[in-house]
Amino acid sequence: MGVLKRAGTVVALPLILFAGWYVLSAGSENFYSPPLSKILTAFGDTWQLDRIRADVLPSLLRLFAGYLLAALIGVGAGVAIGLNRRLRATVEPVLEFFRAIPPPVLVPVIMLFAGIGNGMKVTVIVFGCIWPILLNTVEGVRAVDSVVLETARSYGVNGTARITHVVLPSASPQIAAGLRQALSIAIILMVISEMFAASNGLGFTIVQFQRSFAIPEMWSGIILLGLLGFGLSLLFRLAERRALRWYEGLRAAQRAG
Amino acid sequence: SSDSGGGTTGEGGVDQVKVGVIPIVDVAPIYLGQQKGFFKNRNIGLTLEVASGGAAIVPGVTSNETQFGFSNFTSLLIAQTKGLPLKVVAAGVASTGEAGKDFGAVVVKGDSPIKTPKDLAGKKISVNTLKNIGDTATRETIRKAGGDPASVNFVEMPFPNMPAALDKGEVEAAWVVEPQLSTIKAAGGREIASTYVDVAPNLTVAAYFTSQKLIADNPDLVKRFTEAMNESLTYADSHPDEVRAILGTYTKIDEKLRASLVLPKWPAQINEASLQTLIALGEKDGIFSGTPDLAKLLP
Amino acid sequence: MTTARRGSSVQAGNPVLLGVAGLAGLLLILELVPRLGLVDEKYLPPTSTIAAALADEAGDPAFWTALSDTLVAWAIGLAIAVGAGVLAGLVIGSVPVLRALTASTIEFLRPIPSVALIPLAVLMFGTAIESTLLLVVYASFWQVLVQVLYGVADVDPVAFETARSFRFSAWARIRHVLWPTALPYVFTGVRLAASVALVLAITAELVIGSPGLGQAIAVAQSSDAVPTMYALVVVTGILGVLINLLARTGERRLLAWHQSVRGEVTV
Amino acid sequence: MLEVKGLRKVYRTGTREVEALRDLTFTVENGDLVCLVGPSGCGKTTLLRCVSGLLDPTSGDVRVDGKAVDGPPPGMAVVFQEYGRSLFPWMNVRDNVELPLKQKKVAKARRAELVEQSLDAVGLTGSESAYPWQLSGGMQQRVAIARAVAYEPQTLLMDEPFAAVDAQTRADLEDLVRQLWKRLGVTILFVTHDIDESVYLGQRVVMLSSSPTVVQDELIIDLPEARDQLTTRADPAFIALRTRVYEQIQAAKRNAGQ
Amino acid sequence: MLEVKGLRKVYRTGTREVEALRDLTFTVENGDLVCLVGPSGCGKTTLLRCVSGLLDPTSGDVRVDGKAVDGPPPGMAVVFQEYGRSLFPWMNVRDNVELPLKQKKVAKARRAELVEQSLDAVGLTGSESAYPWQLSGGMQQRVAIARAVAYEPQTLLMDEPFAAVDAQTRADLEDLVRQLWKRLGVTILFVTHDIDESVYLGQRVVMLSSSPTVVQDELIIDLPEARDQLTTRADPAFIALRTRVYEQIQAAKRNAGQ
Ligand SMILES: Nc1ncnc2c1ncn2[C@@H]1O[C@H](COP(=O)(O)OP(=O)(O)OP(=O)(O)O)[C@@H](O)[C@H]1O
Ligand SMILES: Nc1ncnc2c1ncn2[C@@H]1O[C@H](COP(=O)(O)OP(=O)(O)OP(=O)(O)O)[C@@H](O)[C@H]1O
Ligand SMILES: [Mg+2]
Ligand SMILES: [Mg+2]
Repeated sequence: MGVLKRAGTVVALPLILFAGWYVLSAGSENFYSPPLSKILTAFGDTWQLDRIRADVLPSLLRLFAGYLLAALIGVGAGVAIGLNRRLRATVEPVLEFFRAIPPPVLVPVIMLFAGIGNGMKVTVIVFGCIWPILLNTVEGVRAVDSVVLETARSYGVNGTARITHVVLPSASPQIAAGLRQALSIAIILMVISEMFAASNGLGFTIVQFQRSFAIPEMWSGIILLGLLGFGLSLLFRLAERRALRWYEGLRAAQRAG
Repeated sequence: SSDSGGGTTGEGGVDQVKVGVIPIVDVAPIYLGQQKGFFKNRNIGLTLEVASGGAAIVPGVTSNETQFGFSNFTSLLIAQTKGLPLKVVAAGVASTGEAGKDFGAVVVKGDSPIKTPKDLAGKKISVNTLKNIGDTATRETIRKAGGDPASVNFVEMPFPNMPAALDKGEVEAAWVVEPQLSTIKAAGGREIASTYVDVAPNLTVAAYFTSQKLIADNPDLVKRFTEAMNESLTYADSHPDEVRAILGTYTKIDEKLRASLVLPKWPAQINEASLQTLIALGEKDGIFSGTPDLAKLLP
Repeated sequence: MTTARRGSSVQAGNPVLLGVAGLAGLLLILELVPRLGLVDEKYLPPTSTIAAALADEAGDPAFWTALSDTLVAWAIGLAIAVGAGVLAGLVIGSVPVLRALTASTIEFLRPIPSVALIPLAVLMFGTAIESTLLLVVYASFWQVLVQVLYGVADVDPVAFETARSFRFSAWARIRHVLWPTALPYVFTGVRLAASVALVLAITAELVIGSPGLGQAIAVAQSSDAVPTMYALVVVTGILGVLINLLARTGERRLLAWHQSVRGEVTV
Repeated sequence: MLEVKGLRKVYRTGTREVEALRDLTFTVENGDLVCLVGPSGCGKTTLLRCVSGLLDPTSGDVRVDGKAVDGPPPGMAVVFQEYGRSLFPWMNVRDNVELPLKQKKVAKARRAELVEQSLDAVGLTGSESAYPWQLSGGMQQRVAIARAVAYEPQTLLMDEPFAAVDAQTRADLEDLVRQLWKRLGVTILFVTHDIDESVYLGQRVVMLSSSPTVVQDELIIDLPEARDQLTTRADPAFIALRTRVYEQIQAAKRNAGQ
Repeated sequence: MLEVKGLRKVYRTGTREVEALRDLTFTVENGDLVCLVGPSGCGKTTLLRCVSGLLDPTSGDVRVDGKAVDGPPPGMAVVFQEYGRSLFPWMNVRDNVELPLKQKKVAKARRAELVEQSLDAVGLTGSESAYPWQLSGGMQQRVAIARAVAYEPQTLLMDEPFAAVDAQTRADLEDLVRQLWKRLGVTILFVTHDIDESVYLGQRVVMLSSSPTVVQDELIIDLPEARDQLTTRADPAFIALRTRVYEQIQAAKRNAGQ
């Protein structure tokens, strides 16, 4: 029952929205917004097993590689920057500088250093989705309760222990917010990176559909991106629940008890 | 108001018209025509909207947000097979038809072992768009030279990135157009083949188009646009120095490069025979999902 | 022994000077990388060349028009995204049922790239500013929303119960308890959204061709005007730095009470 | 009238299950001042949170004037044991005290007056514009008390409200509470771990056993209404009462030990 | 030996400026047990944080064994007044107590033993795997005490460590502290607002004035070493001493009032 109800709340709104889309688009003559029925047919025709293997899988691999790298670098650098006021003052303008540069403009520069292979695509993903992780980590680390920090200091909890046992757990709710943000940005950058020098991938395929005016297929690709984002966010939520159990308990609406 | 007629009719009966173009050499005539008043003379107030490619131009034209657009023929043919209601209203740009003196070519690095088109077989070649005019043309070049066109490995990347990619050896050859063609040659690159020339003599590469709806709603406007466009094309074709000058206004190509560019041809006539060849080649390469109907696309 | 030791403002250094030093270091690296031949300066020109191109651009009124076009699109788009994101975040975040119902839809919509929506935007608005706005708002809205949702979840149960026990109205609970708690998260969200909005404004101009810096970059790119292109890119970077400066100033004012800012001022 | 009947509360988180309250029954008449004592961890805070409608009991009933409590009843103020966390760090002391009054729609002039009076009563004049985190622990606790006092509640729930202040301030605050109680006829439920305090303050002392928690004993404090820190505490009747309470709590501990 | 000389601390935030400590001078010999009393907000916590090297004084000196304090000296444990915030909410009780021991590189078996013993001493056996936020206020405070006890420090700073526990538990914990002190020869600086407690526990009581804070008085507690909750507290010498302390604090308040 509980599971059913939970599943119900998950699918209720999407179902309504899709139903609305279906009805509203039913008679659409517009080339660029075809009826949903057509898109769904295209979905079935397009995303067959071999296509998934040939296009979706490589994309996912690049996505995971980029996301994990971004998470590692983002949290690592974020802790260092958050803990050290001077370092923060020094590097923040530089980071802000790079953060404001649009990835499509940056790709050519990355190509100069990373070539045009998977390395380039992973770099682009890292470069785009590291920011929410970095920023949230920095802010989370800055916000660690002063009494907690003083406790750690007074008991000689220093060095790595201070970071792993005190700073990171304390900042983890905000880091989780950054990781969550980054997940969907990583998907977006996966698409953008595949607009350059790619020969397979989900993003590549969608762009090809767009260019060759295969509009229902393009929409089906967008839906697939959405599903992908949703699926990954479920996985993320599971991991988050485990890692932040203490936090959810601490913050749980006590009334529900 | 942008009523069904498309284009806003202002005072004095001047139709305000937007045209989606790409900031490259090919569209110099329309800028020149605008400067010379060929459009104003026909009561057309012209606004040129610069976009990066068809993905942004075609939807604008279909929804009448922009009234005309510029696109290469392969893209237009693909759109036609998909049932987009587009119609060509004027020629866009054409190959010079002279091997070695065209505005588009396959190039390699100066010290590359690739010497002839036949050597391109099995190589990694960059094109700006996959499954489009670039790979059709390059394949045909290889085919004509006796190589295996299927063995080529095409990589998609924007033209401006090609000089660096070629230089760094990321690709072994690049299919480029001006001004990158001149840039690469100036950096020591070698031209292997003028691919457009290999497709068909005097190939019409691109065209100006509009939506069928606008033709139905405001045939007069379309007619005037076509006339103005044709006048512009003819003028540009015969005044290369003015073309080189106008390039300085809407592009950032530096003066030296502007002086040395190979200019394309701008005939007012669309070379239908060359397009038939283009269709045949495209079908051979599996670019189209159906058979394009040229008659439906051409005026 | 009258001087303060650790954490004194003297030792921590002047943040402005440090920031300038950081940027100067970056510029130096960018000057040296091509000069030392690590990359060809044809493709990544040294800082000095870019600076010269930038000076050229600054003399061109068209550049300033482009800059202001971009900034207008950015500002309007960001304002809409932040307003809508904060509102939606507070409402969804404070009503558990809404949160459960919308979670899947939000996760579905978030990863859809704005670039994929370009045809739709052009279809609806052509190359008018609305096209750019649509993309800007779509991309940056989620940044704010997600941050606000996490921020609202961070409310201290004791503080919240205090508000409940004094029978604060729903509005007062949001205004006086949820909002201040979420504010640090909102600031991060706004900082994220500000640069995403800038990125999208420029990308949209680049692809759709609405007038602005992005279009100027596209033109410079396709004209092989490499230094000019980088000069324009540098301008966007500088915009980012300035925007962040603005956000930090606001944060210092509005979050003076918060642990993260508190620690910076007390000695 | 406040009725607590068969109250039971079990905390469940994951696999951990704690029966904080087993079975509590007692009543507090309107205008009563009842002190609650009991060993640490026996469930006093839990009880208070159930009474204030902030926590749903597992079973049993809490009624105010015959109506089942389902959310905080109007005219109630709570001083939380976690005083530090119950102050809003983003507001200065004055705003912290004033905000509930605004919610109660007290007129501006009256608000200013109440805030000033109550801060003065807890000895915090001069700290109005400080933020809570700029105050010492005892000062924070006094802000929380001032907030409740300024609110002029009909029901006042206080959870170890004087734990962080020094002896002298504590005595002053005790008198403040009794004075408020007499002046406004407030119903007060007062949790303390100081036995003397419970006897000095209350009309009645309810003693809780240690877990599993039930009401161990109730004691009517039949001291004269007018109380005084020196004379009352020296009164043999007072001493006898506090010994009673002490013994009961010892008994509670012993029971738990068995 | 712990020397505090001419200690002054001014908090500056924005335009607000608070002179928390004006001029403090006193010494604590190694192995001493000194109690600190003083009115709420007089700067006891501030003093403790300066002594522990967590806070830089505005001027003056803190020396441990002749060396100026510049960061927490090794072998020191602190029980913070904000016990709730000083526990790590992401760790259960056992891990909270064990982490400092790990940092001290105590062997695993010994660690387990110390954790168990200290939790038992504060009466928390059975709550090892609970998270701090699942505990009552008094239980949280006892976890903080257990953590300090398990650490077996050379110097122990305690800031109102028994504020949140009931009378009986408090008495037990007082005896626990004295026992620890005797067993390990720890130097203890103990802040309390309970006058009886300061006299019962300490060898010496240092009384602080209210702001501007100086040392009001120092009192040697010449009670026998072996103390007992019943007999010691009934000892007339004890009563005399506690009256002394009480009077001094009253005097401090009066001075402030003028
Ligand atoms: N959120 C919670 N989750 C799980 N258990 C809890 C929670 N809150 C309290 N408990 C448990 O309930 C019991 C009673 O706690 P409560 O805070 O009511 O005690 P208390 O009487 O107020 O103690 P103290 O005098 O120490 O404050 C304790 O054993 C505690 O561990
Ligand atoms: N972070 C801070 N910023 C500004 N002022 C502060 C800060 N911390 C403490 N103070 C001020 O310093 C003075 C002394 O505070 P402290 O916490 O040391 O008092 P205390 O003796 O521990 O009081 P209590 O017994 O109430 O805990 C108080 O007036 C307080 O307002
Ligand atoms: Mg409690
Ligand atoms: Mg204190």
